Amino acid sequence: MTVLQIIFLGISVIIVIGALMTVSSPNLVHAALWLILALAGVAAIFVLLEASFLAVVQVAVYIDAISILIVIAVMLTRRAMGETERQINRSWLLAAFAAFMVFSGILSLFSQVPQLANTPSDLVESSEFYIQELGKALVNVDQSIIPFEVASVLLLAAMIGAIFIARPPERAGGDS
Amino acid sequence: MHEPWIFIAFLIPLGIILPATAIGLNRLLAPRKPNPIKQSTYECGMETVGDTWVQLKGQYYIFGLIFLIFDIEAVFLFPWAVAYQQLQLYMVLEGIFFILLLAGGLLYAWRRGALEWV
Amino acid sequence: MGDPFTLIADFLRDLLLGFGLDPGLTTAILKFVGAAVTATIALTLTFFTIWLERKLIARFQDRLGPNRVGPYGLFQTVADFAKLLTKEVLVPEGADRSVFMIAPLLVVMSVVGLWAVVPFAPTLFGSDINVGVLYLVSIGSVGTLGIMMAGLSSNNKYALLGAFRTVAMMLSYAVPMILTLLIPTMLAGSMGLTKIVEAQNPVWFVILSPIAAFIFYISSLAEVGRTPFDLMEAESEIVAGFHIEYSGISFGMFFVAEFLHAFTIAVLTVTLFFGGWQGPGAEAFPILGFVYFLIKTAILYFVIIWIRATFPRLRIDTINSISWKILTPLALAAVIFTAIIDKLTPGDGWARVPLHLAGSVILIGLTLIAFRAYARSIRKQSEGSGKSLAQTSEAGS
Amino acid sequence: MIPLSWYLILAASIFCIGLYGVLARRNAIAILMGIELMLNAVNINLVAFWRYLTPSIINGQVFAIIVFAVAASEVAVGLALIISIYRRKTTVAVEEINLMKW
Repeated sequence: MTVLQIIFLGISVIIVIGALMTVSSPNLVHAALWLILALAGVAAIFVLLEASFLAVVQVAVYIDAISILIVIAVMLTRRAMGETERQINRSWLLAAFAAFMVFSGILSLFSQVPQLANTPSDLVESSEFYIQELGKALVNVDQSIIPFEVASVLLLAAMIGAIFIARPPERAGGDS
Repeated sequence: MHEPWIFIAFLIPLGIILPATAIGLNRLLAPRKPNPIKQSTYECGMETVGDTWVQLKGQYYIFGLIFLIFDIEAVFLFPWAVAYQQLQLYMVLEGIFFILLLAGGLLYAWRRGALEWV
Repeated sequence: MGDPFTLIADFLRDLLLGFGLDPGLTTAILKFVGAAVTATIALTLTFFTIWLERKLIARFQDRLGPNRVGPYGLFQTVADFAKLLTKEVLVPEGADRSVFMIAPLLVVMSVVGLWAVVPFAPTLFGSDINVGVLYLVSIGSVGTLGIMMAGLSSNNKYALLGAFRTVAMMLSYAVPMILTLLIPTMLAGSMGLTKIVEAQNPVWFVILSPIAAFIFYISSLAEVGRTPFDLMEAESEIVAGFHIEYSGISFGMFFVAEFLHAFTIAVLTVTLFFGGWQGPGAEAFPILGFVYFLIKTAILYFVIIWIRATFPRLRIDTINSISWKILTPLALAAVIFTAIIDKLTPGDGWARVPLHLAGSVILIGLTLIAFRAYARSIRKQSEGSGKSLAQTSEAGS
Repeated sequence: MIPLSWYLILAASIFCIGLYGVLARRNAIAILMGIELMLNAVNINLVAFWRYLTPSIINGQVFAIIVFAVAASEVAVGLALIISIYRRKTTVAVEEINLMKW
């Protein structure tokens, strides 16, 4: 066991606990906070994978923006479902079984991946280089320019659509 | 390349542990005599009325939403900015086109009155 | 002689290696010592900055300020800390106990974490990660989460309202802040803070893009919630905001975080826009660079206190309007201007200053024209409908 | 060093926990949280494959960023829909939202 392996196992335990509490906690605010813990663990995993840019982006996007949005939405809809109400539906056993079957299915697929026991080769370039490459790839006509511009259209559509949907109905005259 | 992160991996837990130590010291030093009056909700001496979970206004969601979209935009633009010195002019213009589309979104929100705090 | 930092680090490293320790372990121990020193210095510094701020504010208001404990009242904060330490921490009834206790820790963590990447001198920095700028954004915003947790767990409707108002404000101001951070990144060609400081060798970025520096400074002030933006503790409206139910040292932690964050803003603005440790002779003698850094930081910190002593609190709708309708469009325009101008002007150093400055002047001029047109439309509206000016401006644009 | 399989197992377990959340929870927001977990599992896989198999081609990270954008749009629109439904029907339980069923 090397130090890196121990760190990886520690982070994995945190992520899995966070994920399990997210799906099982009856209090939705707590579920959101556990989700944040799991997502922070994923950021640490990105650091281990030497994708430092994605690690900080994970924190900036998921922890600072998405999870806060989720908590706001929980607060806005808090009156609809109290903690006392059933949080899981009738077929939850079936759901657990399905999830377990998918998990074992994925595990059984691993035997077909030849590089499974690979350990990473050292990155040849400086870490600065990879961010520059990423930036160039995003605007290069031969590489990912289409996803880049499509993403901007997608974000624009999401923003317009979400504002359109989420605005309070006019007749109600404000719901503060 | 993990090396610069070691410092951060130490500093962030320390940032939690040091204040936690202060709070732990407080546990040792401070008196603890809770009573119902002391623990009641503080509203400058008034009795609290109604449920704590007041209905918040939907405007909070709109602000969070626009913030989220701009956050993602920044994620796309930061690698572009890092590579900026090595880009051709047309590549820079593509980035600017990206910004302008999002600015259009902001303009839409403004026009719809979604930025008003009423 | 001029570089005590490397000297100390090398001495410690040799000492540990002399004990026969593994080199990897030695690095880890050194990093740990560095982190512990950084965190301790940062938190101890607040004792001083709180005293300084109280003293300065008092002078601004023609008072004496703390002057009883120690020379010039220097130990006033220590006494306050001792008092807070021996006060009972109350947990209100119906509060979410664990979340309630974790919230202040997160807020402190987010501020202390910012210090990890700041280069204080050419040879004195915690860690030189290549994504420093985004790291600042992401760690700094974790404080928002802490405030939200404080409000959610207090079981008090004013705490909840205060927390959500603060969160709305912080989210609003994070947008222009992130956008302006693109400008130093673009000019330096890197997100690492040491590289950004090095890229400011002849010309500071504040000269190339004064608008960006201004927006960054203002929006980080709003992130902390200093006085023109101190909605979170608008005691006339929402009792005391998100920390209403906190007492004793738990409250003290919010207090520490706020004051340390105010100082950290000065540190970050100096690093990103005012050349960091740059100055004559700084590269040869790192300790000189550290002195320059401290002087610049002290000046900017003084300006923060000055602003606090001068401006009254803004109204919540005005605050959010400033961010969305002025700072964000301005930041977008500044990014576009800088991107185009810097591509068109070849050359380094002072050669690219005139065009950049011209761009800034044009942008400021356009902003002023837009303000003028807006003010005129408001005036026309009020004349047309016969309403008073105050009523129309309250109704919004 | 950590073998690739460790990352894949971690990602698979997060994915399946998220899947359970999506299938079993009644609250629509909790379902969205499950989806977020699943997307994160996918991201771990993408980055792990980039790091272990093709570190010289940056496309793995480009994919991951696109996943971020998709996740953000999905959360933004999804939560807006949930809030809108809550306003009209005062419910966030998915089996009570059956307006489009017939």
